[in-house]
Amino acid sequence: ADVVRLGNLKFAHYGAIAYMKEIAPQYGLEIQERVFPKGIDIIPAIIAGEIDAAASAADGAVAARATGVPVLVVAGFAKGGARIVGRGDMKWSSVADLKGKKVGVARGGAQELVLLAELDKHGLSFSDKGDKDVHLVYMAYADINQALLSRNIDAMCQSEPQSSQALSQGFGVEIIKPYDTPLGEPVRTLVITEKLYANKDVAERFLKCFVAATKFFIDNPDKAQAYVREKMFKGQLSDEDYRQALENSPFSYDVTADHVQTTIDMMVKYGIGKLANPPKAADFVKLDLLAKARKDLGIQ
Amino acid sequence: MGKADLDAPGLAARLARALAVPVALLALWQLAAVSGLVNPHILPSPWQVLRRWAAYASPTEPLAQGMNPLAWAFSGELPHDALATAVRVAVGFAIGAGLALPLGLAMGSFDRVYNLLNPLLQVLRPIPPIAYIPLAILWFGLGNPPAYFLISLGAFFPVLMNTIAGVRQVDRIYIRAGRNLGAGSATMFTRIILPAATPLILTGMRVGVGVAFICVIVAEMIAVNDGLGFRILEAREFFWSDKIIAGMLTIGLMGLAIDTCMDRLNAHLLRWHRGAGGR
Amino acid sequence: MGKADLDAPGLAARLARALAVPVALLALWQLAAVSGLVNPHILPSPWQVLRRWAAYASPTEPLAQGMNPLAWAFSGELPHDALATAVRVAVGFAIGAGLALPLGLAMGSFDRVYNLLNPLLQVLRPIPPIAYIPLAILWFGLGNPPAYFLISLGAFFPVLMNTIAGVRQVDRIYIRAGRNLGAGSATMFTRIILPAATPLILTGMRVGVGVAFICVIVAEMIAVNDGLGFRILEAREFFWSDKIIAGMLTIGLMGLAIDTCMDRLNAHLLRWHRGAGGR
Amino acid sequence: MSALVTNTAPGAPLDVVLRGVGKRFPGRDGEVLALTGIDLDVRHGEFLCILGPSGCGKSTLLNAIAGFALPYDGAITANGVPVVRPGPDRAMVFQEYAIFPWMTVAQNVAFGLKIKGLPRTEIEARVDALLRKFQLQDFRDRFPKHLSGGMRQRVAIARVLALDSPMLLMDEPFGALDALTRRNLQDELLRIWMECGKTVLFVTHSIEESIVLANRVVVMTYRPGTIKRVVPVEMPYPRDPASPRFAELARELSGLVMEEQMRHEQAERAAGDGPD
Amino acid sequence: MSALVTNTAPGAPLDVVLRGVGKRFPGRDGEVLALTGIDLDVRHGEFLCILGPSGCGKSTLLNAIAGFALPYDGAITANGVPVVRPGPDRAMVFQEYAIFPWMTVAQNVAFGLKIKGLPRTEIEARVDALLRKFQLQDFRDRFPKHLSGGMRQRVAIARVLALDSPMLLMDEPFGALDALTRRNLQDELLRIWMECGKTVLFVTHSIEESIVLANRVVVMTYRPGTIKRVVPVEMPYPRDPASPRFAELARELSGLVMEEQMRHEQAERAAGDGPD
Ligand SMILES: Nc1ncnc2c1ncn2[C@@H]1O[C@H](COP(=O)(O)OP(=O)(O)OP(=O)(O)O)[C@@H](O)[C@H]1O
Ligand SMILES: Nc1ncnc2c1ncn2[C@@H]1O[C@H](COP(=O)(O)OP(=O)(O)OP(=O)(O)O)[C@@H](O)[C@H]1O
Ligand SMILES: [Mg+2]
Ligand SMILES: [Mg+2]
Repeated sequence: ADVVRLGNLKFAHYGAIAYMKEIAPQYGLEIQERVFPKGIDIIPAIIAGEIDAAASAADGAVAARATGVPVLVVAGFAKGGARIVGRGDMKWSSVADLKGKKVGVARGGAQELVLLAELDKHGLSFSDKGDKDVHLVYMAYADINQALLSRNIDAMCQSEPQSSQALSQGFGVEIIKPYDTPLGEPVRTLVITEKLYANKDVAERFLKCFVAATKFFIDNPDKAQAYVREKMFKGQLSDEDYRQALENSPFSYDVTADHVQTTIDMMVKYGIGKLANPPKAADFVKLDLLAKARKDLGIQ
Repeated sequence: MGKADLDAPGLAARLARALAVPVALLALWQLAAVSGLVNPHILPSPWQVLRRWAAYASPTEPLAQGMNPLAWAFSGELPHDALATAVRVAVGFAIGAGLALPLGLAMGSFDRVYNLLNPLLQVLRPIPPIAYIPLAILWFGLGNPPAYFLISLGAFFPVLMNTIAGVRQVDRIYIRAGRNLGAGSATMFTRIILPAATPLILTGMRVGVGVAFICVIVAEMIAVNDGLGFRILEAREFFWSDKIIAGMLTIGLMGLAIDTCMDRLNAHLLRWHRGAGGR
Repeated sequence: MGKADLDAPGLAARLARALAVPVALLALWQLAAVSGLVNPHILPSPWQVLRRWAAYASPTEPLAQGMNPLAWAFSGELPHDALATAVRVAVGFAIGAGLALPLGLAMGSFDRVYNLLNPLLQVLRPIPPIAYIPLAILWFGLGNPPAYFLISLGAFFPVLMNTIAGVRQVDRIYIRAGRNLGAGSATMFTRIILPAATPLILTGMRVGVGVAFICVIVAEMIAVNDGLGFRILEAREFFWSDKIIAGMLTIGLMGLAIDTCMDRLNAHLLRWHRGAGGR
Repeated sequence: MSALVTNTAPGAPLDVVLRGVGKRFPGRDGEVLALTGIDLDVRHGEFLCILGPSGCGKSTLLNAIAGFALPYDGAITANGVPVVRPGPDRAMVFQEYAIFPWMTVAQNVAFGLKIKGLPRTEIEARVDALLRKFQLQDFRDRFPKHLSGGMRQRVAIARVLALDSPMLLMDEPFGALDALTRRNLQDELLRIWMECGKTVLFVTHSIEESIVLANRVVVMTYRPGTIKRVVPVEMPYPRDPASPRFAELARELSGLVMEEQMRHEQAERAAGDGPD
Repeated sequence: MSALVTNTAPGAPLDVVLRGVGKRFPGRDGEVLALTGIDLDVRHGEFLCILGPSGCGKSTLLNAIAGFALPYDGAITANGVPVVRPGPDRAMVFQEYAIFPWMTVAQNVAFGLKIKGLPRTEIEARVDALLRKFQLQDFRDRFPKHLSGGMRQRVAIARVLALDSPMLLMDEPFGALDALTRRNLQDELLRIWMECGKTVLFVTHSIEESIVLANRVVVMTYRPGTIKRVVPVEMPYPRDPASPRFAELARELSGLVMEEQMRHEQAERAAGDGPD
């Protein structure tokens, strides 16, 4: 079988990507999964030639491309995955309530992007120095919940499954799912190297495998949940957390060049990722493989 | 023999003494947890940690027929993680200390070598291991090799610094005596400088092991799927405080075990030493 | 005076010697970069790093009217970051070493204290600072206080271990002499045990500074928005290899500066020492 | 030096009382009996010399009185109280000097005085006087590593004399000194002893030195270390090595020491001889 | 001990040649001139004793020949080659013993032999014989911290004698020994010297010892250290301390040493006196 080395993210309750390795033999592939705790660590692995394909946020793919890493966006595997959560002991009605508050967020990710877009939309200025309407506090994903819990911040724009946990453990309440900006729901993308893309036959089978895995998960939510909870998390993720997380971040196949282009534009606008020479979405979003795979498998 | 007994109290007594402070702290912690003074999400009660620890250490599957019961008993996540981390620390430490020791001996002994290499090493020393991750992946790929690199980097500098200092503080009278008795460089190193510098080198090794443990958690960020550091990072992502603490304590106990061995080694290697004991 | 000159070569000569190895390495690196042997995304050429460094160090805004030119010259990102990190390391190190020193003296001198505290400390020692982040936030909130906590934790153990070892290797003849001359515990510590243990304690401090630098990057994860560690993490997020390396080198040079001071201090404090030099 | 009397009246109080004192060092194969069954009284103001073969336990005996390396078998009393710790009332000159390498010569000598809390000017004056007496004034600000062996020994002696302690324990204090310096310091020590009424226990290898200095000479046996004989020296000070009584005493003492050495050597030979 | 001749014929080759040798130690206020203008020839097989006040430079002189603390002013040749490094052809007994605390007594004595690469059995035999000779056999597996001062000194001497080096540099090797052990070791040293035709440079503070041992006695001056006088001792071995010639020589030497001491003391007094 042809070997494809796949970089996956650790807190990936988006189990479809992980599930690919289970069904890979059907497509004449052997998928070796490498799990990374942070998306940024995948990029050097790609450069070092250790990884052929990766699950990554759209902004991560943009940042990689902007630095000249030869990756292509070939599909989107999940949507959403962001939530603005406020302290459970405070009253929240809208994003406007964030004025004068400390808001925690992880730097450089989709969560920051949508947060800034929301603040902008509500006419709030922001900085990380505490001298504007909203005081941004940059931290690692894991630490943001901690800080909210110990009331060192007032609100956060958090990823999944952390935001679901904040809700289920009762120290956070949802303010909004921040998808009503020009960006819409942020998409997580599947990227492959140009080298793999050039190897058309393998790339096609890889995409087919991806589509099949995702379809299986969409069609069999119970089996998907069982796989994620038992195989990936060994029973340590609660049903409730899984359901909530998935609700805010469903499986999908699609991504559009427009969405990626909007992401790039907004990143430039808010200075996220401080892109030196922003790439053009059309140059690296290649959806032909995905279309072919969907067609072959008969999925609309 | 009453005196000998006083000098070497029974194992039970020593254990009791060693456990006094930790047990007291645990009691305090349990009290704080029960009284609701601390948020259980951040600092769960010792009891809860213990339960989580037990779950973490127990086999995940029931004993299957025909399976070796011993293998089964150690089939849990924790034994597997602990072993993986121990191996990484051991290999990384062996490489780091193995390079630092001869280099330290050379730098401590020859001012020329010291002056040549010291500026470079001092520039490299404070650079945090996390910053080396991209280079580690580039040079060593994924999995264990970059982990060894990062851990050995962490262990390297304490051993190096203490070896240099150890060599430099050897009383020159012994060096003179050795040279006068005809010792060549090799003999000087192995039979005079090394033993005379042993107190400091051993201390450097103990500190080095500690730093290696600090680094293993960074190292286990890079595409490995087991190890205590990996598990702590994972638990952090999911905000499982009890499992974080269980992992921390496991690392701590591993460190204690290593340290106890080091203490023994120390006492044996320095049995000639007329130290401050028995004043 | 020809001999004195030999002993203390001119600043230029010493500088040349100190820079020989780094410059050679830089040349090699530039060569590798130019020849395309290494990927410029991960290891950009020294020249590129230098340009990024200059940009990082330069003022971000043009000199405004009425502004103090000196203040302006240091208004860039890098001077600000370097200062922030230096202050954090200094405060954290001062706390860590300030606690470790008396504790180490006590543990080295009194077997009872050692036996009581050692197991606990050895369990705590290998626990990686990153695992303390939740507790640090819980206890100290955000910003600088938890950073001080984490850094002092890192500096604490090397200083402690070396102080204990330093005290234990004091030849008991000096302790006997001190007690015979009527020294009380305070005098024993300050005038006999401390100076006799100085070689090891200083080495512990040097290692401790190194570990503090390792920890500052972890500490600067927690909601601070300046400092070299913060900047490296930020650059990592954006995958700016040249800025990562610029940050690493800045940390390295800061470390070197500190180490040079330590070397001076060392030479001064140990001028009585009949070490291995001048054999 | 013109005093002609010894300082010890039979009625003087007992400064040191040893009863059945012994010391066992744990060894790999059984214990080493360094001292055993030592009974000794030292009167206030007495000058006692201790002679004996190398390794017989002289340093161990001084350590016992000084309060080091506790515990000992038997009972040890010094200055009227049981010895449970070291103290400046029993100032000791160590066989290995034990001057502090991290202090200058002057700091070493001043150390005990600072602890006593004397005023600065008085310390300076005393230290200056002592350094001059010991011909160390040119080295006052030097560290011990710059000194010769004899100079280090003199620093060690000066450091202890500065204390002006009522009892001096001296373990071969003049071993590294040249003949003349040695003689000068012997005179100096006798002068101090007589003027200040100190009690001195003095280990030496020189039979001549012991006769020049001591009220009584204790000769020790080797393995186990016991007291073989106590020889009173009832000559007036200063003592003339050319006098017949001096020669007679020297013969007696050297006979005792040699006898002990012989006994020991024969025992060794009997025990340890293979086909050599 | 029955040889009656000295080992040095006038025609024997020169083992040590010093020409204008000097040593300056850098000090805080200027240099200390420890040695200056030393001219000395030592013939092969000669036994030379060095006498002088404490701090006059005796150890420095031995260090110069042994090749330590280089560089020196002037020219130093030993065994026909300029001295540029230490070596086992000039085995030294240090004033501070310098036995390795991390080796047992036997390991210390065997150290030089192992370096020479002798077969194991021969090393064992030699070490055993030496330990017995020095009455250390009971302590062969002990570490130095368990030894008395005199035992340590004996280990240091045994370690050097084991080497069987053609030249011995001994810095007060018998300082910590009791009278009888000292006499025995003096005899032993003389025996070895005569039987093996070694060249010995021997620092001592004892005028008597120097007359018992030496072919020639070098008396040194203090500050700066120079050679004041070289006194030949032309008595046959073994030498009788009771003989008139012995007494005469002792008087002469002690006169020289004392003169030096006086000169020095007066200089000190003239230089250093305030209103005392
Ligand atoms: N710390 C120790 N451990 C074990 N044995 C020891 C220790 N100290 C001394 N001894 C032994 O005790 C005996 C007496 O030693 P001590 O130092 O009192 O002798 P000494 O009479 O002072 O000899 P010297 O004249 O050579 O200094 C020796 O046999 C020595 O080996
Ligand atoms: N390392 C050094 N640095 C500075 N001065 C030194 C050093 N070593 C020796 N000296 C000085 O050199 C002089 C001679 O010292 P040396 O040790 O040769 O004397 P010595 O004759 O052996 O005396 P002693 O009989 O007391 O051992 C002394 O004044 C001493 O202070
Ligand atoms: Mg002794
Ligand atoms: Mg000397």
